[in-house]
Parts: sequence; C-alpha cells; structure tokens
Amino acid sequence: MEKAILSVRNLKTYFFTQRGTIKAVDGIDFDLLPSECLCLVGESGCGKTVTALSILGLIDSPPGRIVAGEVVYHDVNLLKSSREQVRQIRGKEIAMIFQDAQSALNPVLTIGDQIAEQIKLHLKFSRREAKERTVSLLKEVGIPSPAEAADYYPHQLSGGMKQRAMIAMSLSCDPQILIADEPTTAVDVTIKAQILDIFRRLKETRQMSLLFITHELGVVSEIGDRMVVMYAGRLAETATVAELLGNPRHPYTVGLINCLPDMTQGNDRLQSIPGTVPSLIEPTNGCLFHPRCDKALAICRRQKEPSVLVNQGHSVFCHLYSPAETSQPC
Amino acid sequence: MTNWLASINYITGKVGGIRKLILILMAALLGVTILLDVLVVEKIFDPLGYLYIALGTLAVLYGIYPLYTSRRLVGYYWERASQNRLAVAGLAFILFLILLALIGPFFTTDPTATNFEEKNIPPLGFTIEESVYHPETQQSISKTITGSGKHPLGTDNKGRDLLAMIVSGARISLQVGLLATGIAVALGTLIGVTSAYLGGKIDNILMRFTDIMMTFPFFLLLVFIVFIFGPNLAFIVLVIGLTGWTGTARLVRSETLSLRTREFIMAAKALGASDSRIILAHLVPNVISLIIVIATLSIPGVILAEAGLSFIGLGDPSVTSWGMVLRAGQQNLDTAWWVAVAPGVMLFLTVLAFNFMGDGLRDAFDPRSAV
Amino acid sequence: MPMKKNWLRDYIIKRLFFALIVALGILTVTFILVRIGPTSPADKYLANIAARGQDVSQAVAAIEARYGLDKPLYEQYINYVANLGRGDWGWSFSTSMPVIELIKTHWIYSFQLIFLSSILGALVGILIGILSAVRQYSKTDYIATFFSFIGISIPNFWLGVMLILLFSVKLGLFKTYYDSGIPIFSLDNLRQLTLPVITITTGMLAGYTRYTRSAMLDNLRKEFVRTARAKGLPERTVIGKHVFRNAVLPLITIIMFDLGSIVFAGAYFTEIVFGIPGLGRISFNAIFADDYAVVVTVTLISAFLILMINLITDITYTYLDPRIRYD
Amino acid sequence: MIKLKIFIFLLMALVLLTSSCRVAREAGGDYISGTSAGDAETLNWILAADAASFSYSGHTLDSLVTYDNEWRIQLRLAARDVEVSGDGLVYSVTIRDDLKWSDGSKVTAEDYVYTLKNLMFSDWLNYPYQSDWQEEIADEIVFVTPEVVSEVTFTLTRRTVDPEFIYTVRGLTPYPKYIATKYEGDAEAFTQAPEFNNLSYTGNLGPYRFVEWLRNDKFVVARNPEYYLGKNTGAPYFEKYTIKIFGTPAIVHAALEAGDITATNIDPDKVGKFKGMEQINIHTVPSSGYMLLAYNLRDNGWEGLKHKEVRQALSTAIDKELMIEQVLYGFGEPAFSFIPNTSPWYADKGIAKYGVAPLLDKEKAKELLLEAGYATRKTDGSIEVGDKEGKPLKLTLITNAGNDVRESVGYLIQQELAVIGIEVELKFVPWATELGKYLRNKVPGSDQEAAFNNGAGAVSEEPWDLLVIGFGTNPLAPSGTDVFYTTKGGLNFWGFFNPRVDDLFKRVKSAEALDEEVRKELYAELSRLIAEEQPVNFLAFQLANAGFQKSVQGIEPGINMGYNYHLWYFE
Repeated sequence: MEKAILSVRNLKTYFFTQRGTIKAVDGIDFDLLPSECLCLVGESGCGKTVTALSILGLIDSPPGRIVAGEVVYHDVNLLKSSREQVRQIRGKEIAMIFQDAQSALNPVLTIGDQIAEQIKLHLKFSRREAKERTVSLLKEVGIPSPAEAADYYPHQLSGGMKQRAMIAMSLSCDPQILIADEPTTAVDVTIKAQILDIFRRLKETRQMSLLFITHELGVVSEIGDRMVVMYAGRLAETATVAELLGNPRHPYTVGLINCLPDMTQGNDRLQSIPGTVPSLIEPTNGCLFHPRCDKALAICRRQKEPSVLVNQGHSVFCHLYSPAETSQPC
Repeated sequence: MTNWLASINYITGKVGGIRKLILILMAALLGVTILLDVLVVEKIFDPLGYLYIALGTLAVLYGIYPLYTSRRLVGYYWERASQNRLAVAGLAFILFLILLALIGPFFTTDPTATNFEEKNIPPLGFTIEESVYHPETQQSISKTITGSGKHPLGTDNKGRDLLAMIVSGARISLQVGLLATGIAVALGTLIGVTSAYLGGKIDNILMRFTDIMMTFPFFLLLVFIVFIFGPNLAFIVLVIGLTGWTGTARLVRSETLSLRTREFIMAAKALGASDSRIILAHLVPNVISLIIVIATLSIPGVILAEAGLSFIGLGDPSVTSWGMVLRAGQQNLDTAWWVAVAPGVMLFLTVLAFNFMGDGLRDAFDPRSAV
Repeated sequence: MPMKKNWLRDYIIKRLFFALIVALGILTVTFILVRIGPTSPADKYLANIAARGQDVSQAVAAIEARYGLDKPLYEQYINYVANLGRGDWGWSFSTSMPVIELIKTHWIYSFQLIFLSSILGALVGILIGILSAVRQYSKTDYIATFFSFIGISIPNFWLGVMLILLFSVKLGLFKTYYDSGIPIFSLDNLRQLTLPVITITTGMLAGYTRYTRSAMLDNLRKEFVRTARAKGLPERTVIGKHVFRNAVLPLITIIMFDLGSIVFAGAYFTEIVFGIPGLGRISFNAIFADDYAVVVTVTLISAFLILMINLITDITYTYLDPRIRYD
Repeated sequence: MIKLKIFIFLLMALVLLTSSCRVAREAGGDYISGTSAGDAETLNWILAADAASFSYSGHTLDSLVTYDNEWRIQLRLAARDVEVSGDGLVYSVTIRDDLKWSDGSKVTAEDYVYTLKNLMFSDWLNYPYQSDWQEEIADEIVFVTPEVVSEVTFTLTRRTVDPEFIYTVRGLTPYPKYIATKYEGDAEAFTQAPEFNNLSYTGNLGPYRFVEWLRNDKFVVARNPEYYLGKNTGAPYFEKYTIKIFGTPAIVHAALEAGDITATNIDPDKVGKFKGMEQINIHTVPSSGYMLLAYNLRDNGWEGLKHKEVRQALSTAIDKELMIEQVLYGFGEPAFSFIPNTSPWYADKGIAKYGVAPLLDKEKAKELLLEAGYATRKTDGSIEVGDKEGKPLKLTLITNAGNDVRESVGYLIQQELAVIGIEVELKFVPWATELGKYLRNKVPGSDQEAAFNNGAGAVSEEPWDLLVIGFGTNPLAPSGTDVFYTTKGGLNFWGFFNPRVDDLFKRVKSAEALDEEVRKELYAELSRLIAEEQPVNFLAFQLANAGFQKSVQGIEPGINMGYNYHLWYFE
C-alpha cells in the first residue's frame, strides 16, 4: 500500500460550551493516499466539516479545541506545528472549498482580488503574473469571459459561478490536497452536475488528492475512490467505494444506502433510519448508534465499538463483527 | 358573573384582544381627564402626570404584559443577561436609583431648604480650611469646617443639604430619562414599523422626514426651542422626546423590513388581519427586544442632554436636577469641590449603569452571541 | 463602468435637489421660530438702559427699528430670502459682522478641535475596538470595554473643568485658557489643544471602540473569514483586509454623522470650558441674543453640511460595498 | 582724590536716579483682563446699548472729561470743564487743540456738532439714548440746539433747565465728520461702515489703538504712541491691553490664580482665598449697583402691599446686615434709598433705616401688620399673621434664575419672613420670562402694547407679590432714577404712584436745583419720602472686588478705579 499523504490519527475535537462539552469529533483515524479521492460521508452534524477544519487548524477557539490526536502531512504533525508553519501549508499545499460559496466569498472584494492575493502570498508572483494566473484559473473552471469576471464582485455572479470561482481560488497554488466541503450541496441539480464534472476533470488533469465531504452517496459513487462513513463524531465504516456500497456491514451504512431511492426495484417507499442523531453532550460509554440500531446487542450500550477489519481495506466499527462477541441481540 | 366575563370576552373579541381594549379604555380615560382639565379650572394632573399615565399604559401593554405571558423566554434572557456581571451591576444601580428617587425624599430634608449658617460644609469625613475675608475688619479668618452626619454629603453655598439635592436630582434625571426616552422610542417605533410595513410612498415620505429631522443638530435644536419657549421640565421632556426618535425609527424600520416577509406576518395577512392589527399585535411585539435595547441605550443621552441644558442655564429653575447642582457647584470647584463632584459622579454612574445594562441586554437578545 | 456613473450622477442630482428643498424648509421654520419667540433682541439692553435712567420703550423701539424688526413678519422673511438669493447672508447685529465673515473667522477654531479629536478618536478607537473584538472575552477586551464605557459616561463639560483644575492650575502644565493669538498651524497650538482634544476624544473614542468592536464581531464569525484563513493569509491580512473592510461601513456612517453634527453644536461645552472661540459658542450666543441672521445661517449650513456628509457617505458606500446601489 | 571721585559718582548716580523719575516710564508688558460676562456687540458706539460695547470703544476714544475716585473732574478731550451759563441754559464746551483723527486732520467742534445734529439726533440712525438730549416744551419733545462757536468751542442750548444735563454733555464722544458724511442717511451702511467697526479713525484720542476683536474670545488694543496725554508721561505703559472672554466664571478665577491673566473681578466668597495668595492684590471698591425687593403695588399683587404700613412691616422684618453678611460675605452696605453713599448727593439725615436696628424688629413687624389688619392677636398674646380673612399668608417671590446672589437673597427673605409667619414661595424664572410675564404690564382686555408701566389699572400677565432685582443709580445724576418712581416713569413696573414724589423729581430737574445746596436738600427730601413710602425695600449696595497680579502698579482703588488706567504699569 502506498504511503499516505495525510494521516489523521485519533483526532478529537471538542467544543466547550456553557451547556457542556460537545464531542464533535471523537477519535477518528483515516489516511488520504496520493492522487485518490477519499469521500467523507455522514449525516449533517456528524463532524465531517469539523474534521476538515481540524486538519487545517481552523477551529474557532474558544469554544472549540483539538484535544487529542495527530494530523500528519508529509511526516509533519500539523497539530504540533507552529501557527506560522500551518499557515504556510494552508492554501498552498492543502486548500479547501467551502460549502456555501455565497457566504464563503468576501462580498466587498472582487473575485480576482480574492484569488490573486493568495497567489501573490504563496507563490510570490507579481501583480501582473497573479492576474494572468487568476484569469487562466477562472478559465480552467469554466467561467465565461474570465478576464472580466475577475473584476466582478461575488454578488454579480450566479451561485454556480461563485462555486466555480471558489474552486479556482482553491486551485490557485496547485495544492497537493484539496478538501471539498459539500461543494455541491448549495447549488441546484444542473449546476451540481457541472461542478462534479469539474472535479472529475481535475482528478484526471491534476496530481492531487481530494478529500471530498458529502452526505450524498450518489455523489460518492460518481467521484470517490475510497470512502469513510462517520456517525456522531466517530467512524462507522471505511472501505473503497465499490466495496462499501456493494457490501455494507455497519447497520448505519446499511441504513444510509437503504435511504437511497433505488430505481431498479419498484420500491415505492423510501426507507429512513429511525430516531435522530444523539446529542453529542451526554456522555455514553457504548456505541453512539445503538439507540437507533435495529441489531443492537447488550454490549453496545456498555462498551465502545471496536474496529474490525472485515475485508482487505474494509474496516467496520461495530460490535456485531467483533470476533469476541457472540452474544444474542438484546 | 359568567355573564359579565362573557360580555368582556365579547367586547375584546370585537375590538381585537384585551390589549386593545385596555388601550382604548386608557385613551378614553386620558381624553376625559384632559377635557376636564381644560374645562375645569382646578388642575387634575400636571403635564408630566399625563405623560406618566400614557407611557405607563404603553409600557404595561407592550412591555410588562408580553414579559408576563412569555415568562420562559424572559427567564432564558435573564439567564443570559445575568452572565454579564457588568449588566447585573448596572441593573442593581438603576434599581437602587429608582428606590432612591421613590422613597429617598421621605428620609431626606427639603432640597430647597436653605440655611446660610451651615453653608459649604464638606461631606462626612472631610475637613476643610476655609478662609473668609471680612471687609470691615480687613482680616481673613481661617475656619476649620468638619463634615458631620447631619449632612452626610455636605452642603452647598446656600446651606442646602447635598444629599437631599442628589436624591431630588435622581428623581428628575430618571423622570426625564424615562419619559423622554419613552416618547422618543414609542414615536420612533410607530414611525419605523409603519414605514417598513406599509412601504412605498408612505415609507418614502416618513424616511425623508426622518432624514430632515436628523439634519438638525440635536442639542442646538433643543437649546433653541427651550430658549425660545422657556425652560419647563415637562416641556423639555416633550421636546427631547419629539426630536429624539429618529435613530429609533431607522433601526426599527430596518428590523421590521426583515420581519415583514416572514411567514407569521404572511399568515396574519392571509387571515385578513387589518394593517393596524398587524403593526400593533404582530410587528411591534417582535421588535420589542430591539426597542428595549435602544431605550436602555438612549436613556443616558437624554439624561446628559438635560444635564447639559441645566449646565448652560436652560434647566427648569423650579426643580433641583443634577445638572443644576453641577452648574452651581462648578463655579465653586476650588472652594467646595464636593458640590460639583457629587452630582457629577451620580450622573456618571447612572449613565454608566444604563450603558452597561443596555449592552448586556443587547448581547442577551442577540442570537449570534449565544455560546 | 459607465453604467455606474450614470445612475450615480442621477442619484447625486436628485439628492442635491432634495437638500435644496430641505434647506428652504429649515430656513423658513427657523426664521419663524426665532422671530415668533417672546424675546426681543432689545431685551438684554434693558438693564443697561435702565441703569442709565433712560426711557426704555423709546430705546427698545429705536433698536428694533434699526434692525427692521418692527416690520411685519412676512416682510422681514421676504427681505431675508431676497437678500439670501443675492448671496447676502445678512448682518449679525449681536457681533457687528457680516454673518458669513463671522462663520469664516470662527469655523477653524471648531474645526481644528473636531478634526484632531475625530482623527485621534477614530484611529485609537478603531484600533482598540479591533483588538477588543479579536481577543473577545480576554483581559484586553474587558479592560477596553470597561474604560470605553467610562469614557462614554463622563459628562464632558464636567471632565473639561476637572482637567483644567488638575493640569493647568495644580500642575501648571497648560494655560488655563485657549490662546487664540497662537497661530493655528503651530506646535504651540497643538500643545494648547491637548486638554480640549482629550475632553472631546474621551467620549468619542469610547464610542468608536464600542462600535468597532461590535462591527468587527459581527463579521469575525462570518464564513469568508474562515475562507481567508484557509487560504493561508496571515492574521494581519485576515483582520485588516477581510474583516475590517466589511466592518468599516457602519463605522463610517457613525464617524461621518458625528462630524456633521458636532461642527456647530457638539464641541460647545468644550469651547465654553476652555474658552475656544469656535462656532459652537457663536451659534449658541446668537440664540441667546436673538440674532436671527446668525441662527438661521448656522442651522442652514449645519443642515446642509449634514445632508452633504450623508450624500458623501452614501457615495463612499458604493465604493466600499459594491452590493449597494441607489435607485 | 578718591573721595572726590566717590562724590562725583554719587552725584551722577543721584542725577541719574532723579532724571529717571522724571523721564517717561518705559512701556512694556501685556495686560490681560479676564471676564466671563458677555462680549460686546459693536465698536460703533452710537449703535451700542450694552455696557461692554461702550467699554471696548472707550479704550481708543476718550470722553470730554472723566472723574476720579472723589468725583473730581479729570480733563480728557476737553481743554477745560463744560461751562454753564448763569441761567443754566447754555453749555459751552472747549476741546483741546491737539486732537487728531487718524488721517492727521484736526478734531474740531464741527465734528462734535455734526455728531450731535446729524447722527445722534437724526431719525434714520435710531440712537437709543436720544432722550438724554431731549426736553419737553409744551407737550412737544425737542432736541437741544448744538452750535459751533470756534474751531475748538461749541455750545448746546436748552430751553428748559436741567441741572444734571451737564453730566450727559461731559460724556460726549465725537465721530469724524469726514468719514461719517459718506454714510449719512443710510443706517445699514453706517452700521456696517468698516472705519467705525474697526475703530481705525480714532487717531490720538485714546490711550490704545484697535488691533483685533475676535468675537466671544478677545478684544485687543495696542499702546497708542501718539496719545495726547502721553506726550510728557509716555503713557500708556502697557504694550498691549486685552480683554479676554471666558466661557465660565470658574475658569476665570483659575486663570488669575495660575497667572495667565492680569486682572479680573473676584466673587465675594473667593476673596478670602485670593487674599491668601502672595502674587495677588485685591481691591475692594464701592459700586453704584444696588439690590432691591420690589413690592407689587398693582392689582394682581397681594392687596396688603398697597398699604404703606404693610410694606414698612415687611421691610422691618428683613435683616439687611444679616443678608450682607451671609449672601454677600460682608461685601455690601445696607441701602435705604436709591442714592448710593458714594454719591455727592447722598444724605441719610432723617431717613427711616428699615432693616437695621432699631427698625429691625420681627415683633414690631407683626404689630404693624396687626394694626393694618393683617394679623390677629391670639389668646396667649402672640400675634398670628394672616390675610383679611385670617387665613395664612402666602406670597410669591420672583427673581431671575441663574443669578446666584439674587437666588440667595430670595432664600434669605423666605427665611426672614417665615419668622413672622408669612410663607414665601420662590419662583426663579428666566430673565426673558421675568421681563415678559412679570415686569411688562397692560390693562387687561385692552389692546395696549405691554410695557413696563402702562399706568394705573395695568397688571402683568402672571401675578406676583415680591421681586428681587438689581439696579444702578448714576451717583452724579440720581434724578435719572425717576423712571422707577414717578407716575409716568417708564420702568415703574411695580406701580408706585405718588404725587409728592413726582413733584420732587420735577423740582430736582428744574432751575431751582441749579443751586447745589437746594438740590442736595431736594434729594434728601426725596430719599426720606421714598424710604418712608417703601415702594421697594432697598437691600444693599454691593462692593466689588477687583483682583490684580501684584506686578500691576499705579492703581488708585476707589469707585472709579480705572480713571487713570493709562498710568498703570508693570513692576
């Protein structure tokens, strides 16, 4: 197996509020391999975005704090690095695309300015060079008449164009890793397809790893190489996309897949996972999914779920597959 | 009994809620007393009395009553506001001040009672050396004057008890602050909400009018009007109230603009509620938190405006306000510092307390600051 | 962008027209207010006339006749407006100067004070406000907040007197009054403006600190700030460029409004206390002297000034915030 | 030999010393006079009606004569004192022949006569003090007749005798005819004439020349090297003389203490503090201002006040010395009539001195009220004051708000009258309100224009009983005070109508009063009559305290302290 470009180990990011400690990310591990597209999947609020922000050290503190774990990028633990070191990596080597381009772009600066400032900063380009590069980037993401568009303010662009500009911005310094946080959620269907097209093209043309955060399995199946399923701040299951979608093990993953409308079968009712995501404040010793799990065992309530390697590169975090566990469903 | 209740229900149903009924009744009552006042020679209330009643009614209907009906929400806000220690301290001081103004006069002497035998006595615990030159003997006599418990804060150059003057001033400052702010905020809210809700031409006219009002420098206008028509406390309150609503109107308008398209307003409209009902029953209660913050934060300005008027000699001479004491005291700062310091400090603390409280309330009402 | 220029020009013309109408309205209202008041410019002479044992009514009539105050109100008004139309702002009988000369002579005394105070207040206030917002809930923030509230709450007529007593009388560091003999553009003048500027700045600075803090906080948690950080921009750039550019709009409104309203009235107390012959004292003395030519002019100019400042603010907005467009 | 040398040295030193005494003193230093009173309104003195305006222009323009502290004549522009013909009708004025306007032309009698005839008496300029120069002949008001006699002499001819007209004449100042003719007939042009507004015409007529007048800030004049009185003395001795206007009195005192200004007036309560300062001199001098308690004798005042006995009773109850002690910190003299004791016409023989022992007696006051029917004797012998129905008396006292001394006097009167059982309600009102609603009066229902004395039957808009106010009397010409006390007096707002007083004022302005002894007797009679009638309770003549830096020399403290201010100098 290739050496991971980015390894996340036992990452724990908590938010300390007046109402208690929210364990938004509670001990997750994964590796991002060179030139692969890893999808981070889960419901809203399961900690996907927090994980991404934790990697870049962008957690607002207070109230958030990374309490444990390491994020190793090229043998450097970013969590132990100085702010300055991390800052040098941000945008230049690890870039990020945010969910809502509308609010992620600064309303009072032109698109070109927002893209060029990063180029000037990291690549030490002159004004003119930065401008040229900006235009070519805008062209690359498919913005018509890019030279003019560079002088536009975000409000003068449509939602899809903004998202493209956002992508162009993230690509501006040829990053090694691109983290895309639900880039297709806030746009409508046709644009979504175009955006996905861009990502697919980027995968082909550029040698970079993509950490793609989404809650849509359809998107994952289109673009992902491997995927990681998260639930309530913890890992549920990780495998290649094909393996996981074809052979899901974790009851939560199974539930997620069942939620998808299956066109091949004439099922007229969509299934859903009963219950809601648990509060992340109340401490529990056991598996966080057990209240919603139809296969829950007695042990699920008492003991944290173990990691079980069920197949080559396919791990599941569930008592059901624990070799030690043979007890009956409760 | 049930008959009686039923008829009340019937009436309230007709006019659109108990709140409106009370409003109508109070307006009628006020109208009748004003009529009586005009027709009958004997005065029933002075002008301030009417203001009190009118604003009190409004405060009950749009302040206390909603607070009572939504105790849980109030409890939530209180919990959040009470996190801010400065705001709690401010509130405590304001409550103390209100208490002082209400019951203080019963424990202090008459603030206008002079005693030239006891002039310029320093506060309790201070001793001053006073040198008095006498033209007949051509001698300067040095006197040592020590503060005593009889006048805990000392006396001024007419031998008036400073504590009594401060207590009286608290009453005046609070009156001016609350009443003038009340008028300004009520007017500003009405104009702001109406303007935003009705939109179009009316919005345009009201906002242009607001712009014009804002082009007058506030204090210049105040001095101008008070100089021309004479300084009278009720009049000063009225002038401050009638000129100070512009900021409120603007803020309330922009807040209402964002409410106007919300679902509950749409729903009310769809159910055929009248414009006045939507404004009074739906929009105003929803900007009440903003209004409370604006009111709290504009009280200090009003109090300072009154003090400033007094300072330049345009205060109502028939009342003892802090500004009046300050004005008298600053002439004698070198010989009797306490006369200027006491009202100055009170003015400062009061303004500070309202600012602290206003800021705390703003944070408490602000959903973004929830952590 | 020629498009922008077109609508902006139309907009400016519209606003100027509006300002003209407002000015005329204000002129009329002020004129009537001054003239219908129960006081007469001759009132203040009464004591003096009486002390000389004079026939008062004759003297009062003489003074009123001299200034045309015995004519019917509408005639006075028409005369005044007609003169105004010819560019004649009238004669200030309480200072014996053409009104326009009076304002020309004295505006600099107020302006230097307000200019210095505003610059100082805005610069320091904004810096402290930014610091306070960036380190929200830190010790710095608490101290800044606390002192800014104290600054807002001190009545400045009181502060001025206290400063003089302490620094001028007790410590002898400054003169007890403003010496108008010192040239405006000199270090000595800057030195003697220290206490007055401190007096005005205290309140202003505190206000600006509060406004900046809250405007910065409004924007600090916005997503584009996160984007800026994700781009690896240094914190300096993130705060100074991305956040501040967004926070500066409400600040400009407030600073400009202060500037507009303070010119004639705001520095009055400071002018009184420090004996500065600025427009504040000119305006208020004119009110007390029933000198209608000055009162009307002052109100008119200050209203016009505020309208212009509003217009400039609004135009500045279109450059600072490209989303804004007036139609 | 050595001795001789020493002798010569000593001799030379002596010569040097004495000569330095004779030679004109070196001028030097800036004199800054601080005030918190209002600024002047104009330097064009003929338009002025306020005190500051006269004082400003006075620094560059002397009058014909002035008076020292003992009211002795000091010649200024006049070559000798005004001469009056035996019948008291012709006044002859001779001016110095070395007076020059700024263009170098001579100041002549023609300038004076022009100023009188074409400016002061004109109907286009509206000189506010025209009545000073008018007389009444057969119900017609006419001006006196000025006439040029020679280049330096002119006469003023009256048709009726007014013994005190001479004081008006002595105060006359001229306008330059050669400039004034340019503006003649156009009041607006005259008002705005640059020469008159910057005093550029005053030549050698005053000790100082105009430099700058920054409104609400300072009035600056500089030493006039050509001053006609400075030929031998080199006067004046200050390079610059500045009147600095402060916004608030507190700072004026601080400025004197800090040495930033040369002189200012000191409030009575601060005198002790400044007396203790090494560097400050304080001179306590009399003033002609007096405070009084007016009784409303009109129909909307308490009807009891119409009785002389009641007024006397109230005046008996108010302790003037206590008031001076406590309110004025001792800086005052009890007043009993309108003539100050610094006046040459002052007489106290036979004057009823209400308010000081023995006419200060609260019991006596009650008895007087009992006699007048405004009190009842109770069974225990004590007297209870009340109105005709026996109800408690409540009087309203008015004074203008913001005047600390008058407010204090109001409080003290409240205290004093409370002792005899009269409740006094104090009402402090703004000056404009006091003028409009309390002093001005008219017959109710009539279409009269409200004035200060619309005769019997007129009342003020708001009712009042007592009123504290201050007035001044010209110590040399007290007859001007008739405006307050005669039936037709334009300021007789309290409604005092007494034929004997009218008659005495008429006589004091008639030929018989040309005899100074007769006049003195008439004034004594008037003082006695008015003190007896008590239309007002004269309270006190105030003393002023002028504070100077010790370095100022040459001051002669007294009522007209500034008369020789051109001779003051810095040490």
